[in-house]
Amino acid sequence: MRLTIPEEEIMQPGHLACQGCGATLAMRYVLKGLGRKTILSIPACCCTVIDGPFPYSAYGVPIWHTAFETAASAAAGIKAGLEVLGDSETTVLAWAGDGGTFDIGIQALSGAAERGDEILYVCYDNEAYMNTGIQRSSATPLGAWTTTTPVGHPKDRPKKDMIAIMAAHRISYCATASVGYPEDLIKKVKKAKESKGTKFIHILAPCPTGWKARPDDTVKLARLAVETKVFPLYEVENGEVWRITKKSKGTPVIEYLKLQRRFKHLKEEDIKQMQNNVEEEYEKLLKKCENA
Amino acid sequence: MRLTIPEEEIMQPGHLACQGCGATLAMRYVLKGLGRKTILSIPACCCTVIDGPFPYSAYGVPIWHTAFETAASAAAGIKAGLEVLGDSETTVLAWAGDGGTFDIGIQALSGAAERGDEILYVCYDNEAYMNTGIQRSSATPLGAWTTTTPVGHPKDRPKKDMIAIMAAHRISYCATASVGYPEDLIKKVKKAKESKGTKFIHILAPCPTGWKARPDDTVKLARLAVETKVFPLYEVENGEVWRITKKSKGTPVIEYLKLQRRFKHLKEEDIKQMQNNVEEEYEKLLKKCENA
Amino acid sequence: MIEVRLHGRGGQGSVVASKMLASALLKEGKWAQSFPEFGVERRGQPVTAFLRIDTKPIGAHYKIYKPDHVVILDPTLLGQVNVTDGLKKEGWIIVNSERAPDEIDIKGDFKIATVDATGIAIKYGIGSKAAPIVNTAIIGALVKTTGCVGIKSVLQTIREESPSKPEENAMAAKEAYEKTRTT
Amino acid sequence: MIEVRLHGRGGQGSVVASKMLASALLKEGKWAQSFPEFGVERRGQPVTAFLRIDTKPIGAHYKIYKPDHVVILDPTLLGQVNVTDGLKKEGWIIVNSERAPDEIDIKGDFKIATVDATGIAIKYGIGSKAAPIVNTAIIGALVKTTGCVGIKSVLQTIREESPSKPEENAMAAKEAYEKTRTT
Amino acid sequence: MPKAKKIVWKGVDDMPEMAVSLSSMRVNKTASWRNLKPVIDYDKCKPCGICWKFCPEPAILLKEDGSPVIDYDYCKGCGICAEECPRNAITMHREER
Amino acid sequence: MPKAKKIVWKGVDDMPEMAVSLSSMRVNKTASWRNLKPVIDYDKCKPCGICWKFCPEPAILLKEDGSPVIDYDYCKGCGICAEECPRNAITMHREER
Amino acid sequence: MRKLMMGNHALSYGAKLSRVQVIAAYPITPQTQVVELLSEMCANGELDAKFVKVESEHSALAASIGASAAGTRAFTATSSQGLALMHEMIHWAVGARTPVVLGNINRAMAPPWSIWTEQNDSLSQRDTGIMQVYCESNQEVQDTVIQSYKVAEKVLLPCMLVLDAFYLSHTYEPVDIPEQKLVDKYLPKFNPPYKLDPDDVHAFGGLTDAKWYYELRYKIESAIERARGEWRKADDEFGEIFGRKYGLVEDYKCEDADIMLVTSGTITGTARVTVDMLRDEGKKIGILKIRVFRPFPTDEVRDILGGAKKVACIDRNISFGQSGVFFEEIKSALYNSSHRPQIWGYIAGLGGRDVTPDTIREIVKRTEESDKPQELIWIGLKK
Amino acid sequence: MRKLMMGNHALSYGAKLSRVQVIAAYPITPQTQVVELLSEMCANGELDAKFVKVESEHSALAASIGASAAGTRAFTATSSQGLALMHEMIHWAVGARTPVVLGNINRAMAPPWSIWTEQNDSLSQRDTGIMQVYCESNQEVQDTVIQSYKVAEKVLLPCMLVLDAFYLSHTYEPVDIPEQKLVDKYLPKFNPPYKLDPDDVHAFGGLTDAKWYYELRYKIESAIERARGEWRKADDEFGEIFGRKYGLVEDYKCEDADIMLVTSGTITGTARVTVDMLRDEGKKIGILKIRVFRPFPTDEVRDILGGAKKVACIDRNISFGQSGVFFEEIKSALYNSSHRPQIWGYIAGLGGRDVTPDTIREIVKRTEESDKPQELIWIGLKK
Ligand SMILES: Cc1ncc(C[n+]2csc(CCOP(=O)(O)OP(=O)(O)O)c2C)c(N)n1
Ligand SMILES: Cc1ncc(C[n+]2csc(CCOP(=O)(O)OP(=O)(O)O)c2C)c(N)n1
Ligand code: SF4
Ligand code: SF4
Ligand code: SF4
Ligand code: SF4
Ligand code: SF4
Ligand code: SF4
Ligand SMILES: [Mg+2]
Ligand SMILES: [Mg+2]
Repeated sequence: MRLTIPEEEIMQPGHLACQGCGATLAMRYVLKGLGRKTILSIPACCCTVIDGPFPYSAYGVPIWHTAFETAASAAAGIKAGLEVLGDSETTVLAWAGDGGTFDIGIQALSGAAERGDEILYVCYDNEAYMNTGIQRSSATPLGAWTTTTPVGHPKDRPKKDMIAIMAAHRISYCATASVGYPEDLIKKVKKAKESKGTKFIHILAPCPTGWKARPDDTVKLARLAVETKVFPLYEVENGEVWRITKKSKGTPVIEYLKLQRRFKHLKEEDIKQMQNNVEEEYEKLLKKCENA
Repeated sequence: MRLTIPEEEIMQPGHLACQGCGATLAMRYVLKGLGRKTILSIPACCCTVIDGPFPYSAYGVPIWHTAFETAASAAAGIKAGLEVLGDSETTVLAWAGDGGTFDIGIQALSGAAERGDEILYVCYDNEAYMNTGIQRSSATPLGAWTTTTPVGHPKDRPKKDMIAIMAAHRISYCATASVGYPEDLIKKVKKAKESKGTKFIHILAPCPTGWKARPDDTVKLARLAVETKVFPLYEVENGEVWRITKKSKGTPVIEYLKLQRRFKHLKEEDIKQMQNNVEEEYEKLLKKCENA
Repeated sequence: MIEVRLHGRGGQGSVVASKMLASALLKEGKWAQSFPEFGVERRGQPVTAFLRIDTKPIGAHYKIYKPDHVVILDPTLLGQVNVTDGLKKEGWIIVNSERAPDEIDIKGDFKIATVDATGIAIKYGIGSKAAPIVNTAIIGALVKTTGCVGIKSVLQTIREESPSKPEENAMAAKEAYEKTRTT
Repeated sequence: MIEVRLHGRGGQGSVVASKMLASALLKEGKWAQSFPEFGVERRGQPVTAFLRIDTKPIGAHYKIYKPDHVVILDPTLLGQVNVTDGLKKEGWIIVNSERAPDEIDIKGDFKIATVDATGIAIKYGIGSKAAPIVNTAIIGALVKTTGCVGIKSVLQTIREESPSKPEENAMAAKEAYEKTRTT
Repeated sequence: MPKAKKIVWKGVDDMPEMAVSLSSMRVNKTASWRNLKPVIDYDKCKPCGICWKFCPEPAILLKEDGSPVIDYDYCKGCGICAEECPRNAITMHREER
Repeated sequence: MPKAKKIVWKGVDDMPEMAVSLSSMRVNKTASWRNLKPVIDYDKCKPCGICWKFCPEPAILLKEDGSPVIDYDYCKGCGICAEECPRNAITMHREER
Repeated sequence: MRKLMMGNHALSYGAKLSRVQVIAAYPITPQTQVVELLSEMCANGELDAKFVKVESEHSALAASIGASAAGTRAFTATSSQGLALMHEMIHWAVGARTPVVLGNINRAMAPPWSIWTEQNDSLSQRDTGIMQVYCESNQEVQDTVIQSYKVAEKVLLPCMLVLDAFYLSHTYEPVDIPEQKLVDKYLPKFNPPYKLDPDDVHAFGGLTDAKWYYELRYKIESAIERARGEWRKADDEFGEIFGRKYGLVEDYKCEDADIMLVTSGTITGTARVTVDMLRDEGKKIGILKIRVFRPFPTDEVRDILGGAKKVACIDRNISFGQSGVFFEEIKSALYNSSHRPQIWGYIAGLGGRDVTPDTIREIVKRTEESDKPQELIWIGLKK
Repeated sequence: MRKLMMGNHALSYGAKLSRVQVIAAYPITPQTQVVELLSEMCANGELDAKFVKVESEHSALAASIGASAAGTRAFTATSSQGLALMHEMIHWAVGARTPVVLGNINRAMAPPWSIWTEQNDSLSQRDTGIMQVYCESNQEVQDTVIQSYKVAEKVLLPCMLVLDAFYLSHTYEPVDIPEQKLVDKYLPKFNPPYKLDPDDVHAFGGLTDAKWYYELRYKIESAIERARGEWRKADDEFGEIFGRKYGLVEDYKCEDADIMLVTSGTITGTARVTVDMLRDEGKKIGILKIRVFRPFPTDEVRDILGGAKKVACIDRNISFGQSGVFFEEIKSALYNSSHRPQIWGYIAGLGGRDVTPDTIREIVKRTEESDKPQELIWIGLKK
């Protein structure tokens, strides 16, 4: 048997993630991709808690727990320190949730990207503020229930297009990834590690608790999101060269939605609309990829 | 004689701008475009000071002076208040400099855009922190001197592409404008006023003090920036439809640079490089415009 | 003052159970205070909830260390968590279990009651078969054993406050009330 | 303690003038404190700068209300700003002007000196013709009239601290020193 | 147009509760900032409004007939009008005093 | 692999000056979270490593021969391994007590 | 109507009863149920308000202030890190004189991360000028929201209402919900002297140099001093209409007390129970509960503690390099007073360390046994 | 070498002499010359440090803290709004025990906008645990940066060094620049007990519940108390090497004084001049200058003020709804002291209102003439 992802486990069991947590899978894969010469900057998010309480830790690499809005700026500071000390080898990994990236942390990230700080920024996206109990973020998809977009008034704004925003910053490398495709994910992590300046990876990490899904469906959901074109896998170099890394099959969106009770209230026409949106967006993405 | 811009002066003289200030021209034009039913939200910037000290004011419409990072969020709050009070007519205008927009205010702006708050956001861009005495911002162009990018080490990062970032937010309307072209500027302001949700206009406003230029060259510089393709005039609808509103002549970049001592240190090859960059960027822009 | 501690797992509704009991007490003109374990709750993780009952307003705000009674929503917790910690002498320990009280492997100076809340919940279709929600059923058992509140107000509360299937939940509580076995 | 106030326009370098004077004083083993008007400075706007001179360290930190001397870098300010405000009796008022001291339209109990600092600055090519920078020249006049510091240390300071054209600036100061006219 | 009266308070009791403006900056005659003075040569001027359009104060008014008048109370002397006038009808002169 | 010793302090003087971790979360046996238990039918298993790959704890180890072993000290019983196993070699069972 | 609710719901009901018009808030543990319930209420029409779902607390308060400036009643709520992130804007709300009401759930500051109760977050705002009121029950929380708007809009200053994480925020207690029409009678519409209005042009907050800035600060100080009287009045009137009142401080059995405890927040209720027990044991103990902390109730503190022999101040907070904040403030208040009891300073309950009747007993005991005041006694420290 | 420099340059030279390794700062009036000069120094190689040109003060401090955690000496500087925006991160630096040094130029808080001096910005941070030192001359500014690193790195706490806007920041004064090798002798390399290092894996600041959070806070308090002694030691050693020392407080002619003034910042120098004049007039006046404010120098304050009959505290700040902060703190410090002089509280100089010898004279006069202390006397208010 040939393993398709690195065998060494950097992240340790005993952590505090819910049963079937996708974020944890993302962390496990990214650390496999980067290796032990990695320092984490983690703002408030589920992964803060998952790592475990003082004086214990699960991730197996040094962690700087930092304020919610400072994943990127703390990482930039750490990197500056390492540079002065002559360490050019260690990857400084800013690791934040969608809330910490799309919302409260976007300014620090944008600033780092503009300065070209040498950091890898990974956003694991579970599409809401999960650590605080499932409130909407700007990554929450249109139509989804959260506690602040209650049934009757589900989210009425589309998901922020974070990759487009980061591509507009013209950083050397950005990519999407999904915990349903660990090989693709780890390849991107390695590519990002080799790239200069600020790099950005956006990982879809299903959250059974927040999506009101079964814990055993996590990986399936992460795959379905890609297959249905809801969350295509692609990468962008220097803000210009767009490339699909995994073709989406075109599985109907309903297959993805029906496993999640956060979409339970959607009516047939809503789902139709969603299917249309997804197709349209995918077309646009393909167009961008033409120049690749 | 037919006036090409509205005659009524909303902004009053007696204000505290430097001789030949481009920001002031921008304010004069934008207010002409919007009319008196306007409320300004102004964060820290030159325009804070220009308006005059308590208990006086120059702009002729209500002004909410607000913290540096809050142009958009304060505007969103004001708008929410007006909505609850049944006023749908008044435009809430968030008015910020490049520092207040590209750097410290980008998060609040990004948040408002995502929520679709009904505000018009205008960034007058003088390409540095002028109010505090000419420090680099992420709008400062590559190669420019500022007090924090001193001669010998001028700015080594390109100007952040703010319109691309806002277009990636898919707001209904964004545009660039220049105080060298008041008619075009005012047309865009009116178009933005008619558009839904968050609108963004990025105005180049030369600053003789910070650019180390002659005060009487302000308008000329604003025109040259466009003619040389350094600052093309265009608009973007819904993040998708890109349209040039004023063709750039292709005047050599040097014509623009030589009037500004902030570029004095540039060598011939730097300028050549800059000319190339400008052409390249303009090509890319034209390509985006093909779909219009 | 009576103090109760409830043991369950994240996602099983122990807090809701304690809150419904408090609501029912309010209906009877009594005073109650209900609170969760203060912390992070994860699906699957053992968690606790608390309830104070009194005939006058409750001003004190501190944790419960010596409960009068303990309720266990998930029998698999028994060997994993020290459920009898601080339990007062002669207090009730109420377990969701198919077994008879004397088959429960806990020793100490307290009284044991059991009820097959899981079975009852499944019977009334509360939650899924893989993850039945037993919090309303277990309430019935607590009412039966301790008498701290009347079954009538409990049933009424359940009907009013259940987020779904109010009638089924009430029936589950009632059945548990009736089927509770004590030592 | 001697206190001096300088009047100029934003961008004309009044603060630099006062700072260079202070530096020169330091060279002579004296103590000095130099500070701008506390506020926003705009190109074109009338502004002021201040200088304190003493033979011992200066600990006090408050504004100057009653200067011993006043220096005016831009003659167009004369009618626009109350330049003699608080000026002490018998103090010097030093004006950048082509005119003779008695042609200067200020009345009061103080002494007037003039020097054509603009002309001198243009002669030495300091600043542009439209906006000559007169701050070094005017220093020469202050030194000449008040003698608060020696011309040698002033010239040395100018050579050391001028951001550009050090020699020309020094020569301008020297020429102004020589050409200052007094009542 | 907002009133442009000078606000004179004796002390704290005369003031509003918070920092709200009560008058226009027109009270501030920025003539004192000017060292160069624009002068219009009306012989050359064929009113086009361009000087008016580009004055950042604004310190140029348009008469009924469209011809420009400089408001020397506010003109700061930036020179833009002179620079932009297509007919070179405006020249800048050093302020005299 | 970081040490996984339980940290026991009597009081403030035993502790480090700031909140630095000194041991691994391996001390925390998450077996107590499990209500469903995965069981591998080694007859069905033709080792492919997929269950190992997708376990979020991770609580599956691979033996020398590539066959998976569940570490029941840490398995939380999420069921992903059972769901993902291409040979249906893993089944979930209610925990008994 | 009496309803069982958690403190976060009481806060939300208070806002609803006050007919807030704009809400701008951001979720944070242990405040989340506030944003959740208010979202729900706005969504289903129960509350006719606009909820701006901002991307950070800094924006939350900036937007609330903007809404207030536009002339609407604005509300926000947060905790710990979120409150700290609002710090600049708290100063803003004060200087701008916008009577926003802010609910803060007391939670310990990171790092290390903690979600448990402690007062350092709110007390770190003591120098901003925002009014501060500490509540000890969910009933008080709900009622205080309504009172806060009453006072805040009278004196044009923001008000922060504070409740302990979990001990109130997540604890279900019976709360009497008053009738809306009575609340409407008590709390008139918000009608500020100036607001953002294109028909009445003003600039707000423009550059102010040394000429008048000082006087504007004096006005803030005068307003917050006036607020002392306004709190008394608002509380009295509340008592008349709703039958409940709270005072700026509460004197519990201080009259004949040998030792007076100074408390705030939920420690008060626990202390009350303990004092009852101690009195049964023959010990004369009383409690001064500080409810309104800004403006500081100097007169009340002098009145009540002036009669004490010994005072034991319990601080669930610490100003590092100084002492507990309540301890510092009451010493300062009593300094120039005619009667000056001895005062002991106890630190207790930081980061959610439970404060039980035993904790209170220990504090009483140590105060009894000591005859020279100590300034920084850490109660329950693991040694 | 003696050089004429503005306070902002003195701050920068202090950082340079301390061989800071990472700088992360954001411009704000009246601090800009600090970022400008340090940018220049980094660009031309005079200073071997990395300057992270962040996009806000929040990020400035976050990055500085990160750099400190990585084991490097980090520096930042700001003022007013910028400091307020850092508030959450100031708490962070304290909790994380990262000895960042922060220069703050005291400037009044908006709104209304002001750029002039006032201490409300820095004093609003008094409950965060950051050490605070108030300087009165540019020489002291430069020297204090070096001392700050010495102490901060000893006790693992951040330190804020404070100077008045314009009165120091923009005022050129002679400053003696010490030789680098002497500074290197005084200030060893930064060597924290734990740092971010992939070869020595630790998580920093993870979730800490009620079990140990309290003890960690106790450690912070212990550290800042230890800092009192460390400041004394660092100052003595500095005096030995460089011939200048400042004390935690300075006693100016207090020995026989009838009235002691309490001052901080540049008001001290002006007061000193005034006291000399008053002494010439036969009045026995002294000054207690507070230099180190956090940790609060309780012993020194008791020692010196304990001998006073009357004390007049001058506050260029106000804690609204309470009083001047220094006033409050010295009352608190003296409360449990054996000798308790009468103390008057004066508010002066807010928002850059000039404090002149006449102001000081008026304060002395009013204190002389009054026999009952007043708590909130606004000096120079336009009535
Ligand atoms: C300044 C601040 N505001 C709010 C919070 C509360 N908070 C902690 S985690 C979190 C949600 C994080 O969401 P996300 O980044 O999506 O990560 P997730 O929890 O979903 O994994 C929030 C709102 C905080 N810690 N700090
Ligand atoms: C939180 C905060 N940080 C810094 C400042 C200082 N500051 C005021 S205006 C300004 C620069 C503004 O730059 P920009 O937005 O480009 O406007 P400009 O002055 O160039 O017109 C800065 C840094 C502030 N007021 N608040
Ligand atoms: S809430 Fe979701 S993201 Fe957070 S630990 Fe649980 S499953 Fe993972
Ligand atoms: S510095 Fe520049 S932008 Fe600011 S007022 Fe002067 S000219 Fe205008
Ligand atoms: S010189 Fe400048 S300010 Fe004066 S009128 Fe002409 S454009 Fe206007
Ligand atoms: S620009 Fe010249 S021609 Fe046109 S109106 Fe002005 S002065 Fe006349
Ligand atoms: S059930 Fe879940 S936790 Fe257990 S081994 Fe399988 S995948 Fe891992
Ligand atoms: S996934 Fe199934 S077949 Fe593959 S190794 Fe695991 S148990 Fe065996
Ligand atoms: Mg999330
Ligand atoms: Mg700018």
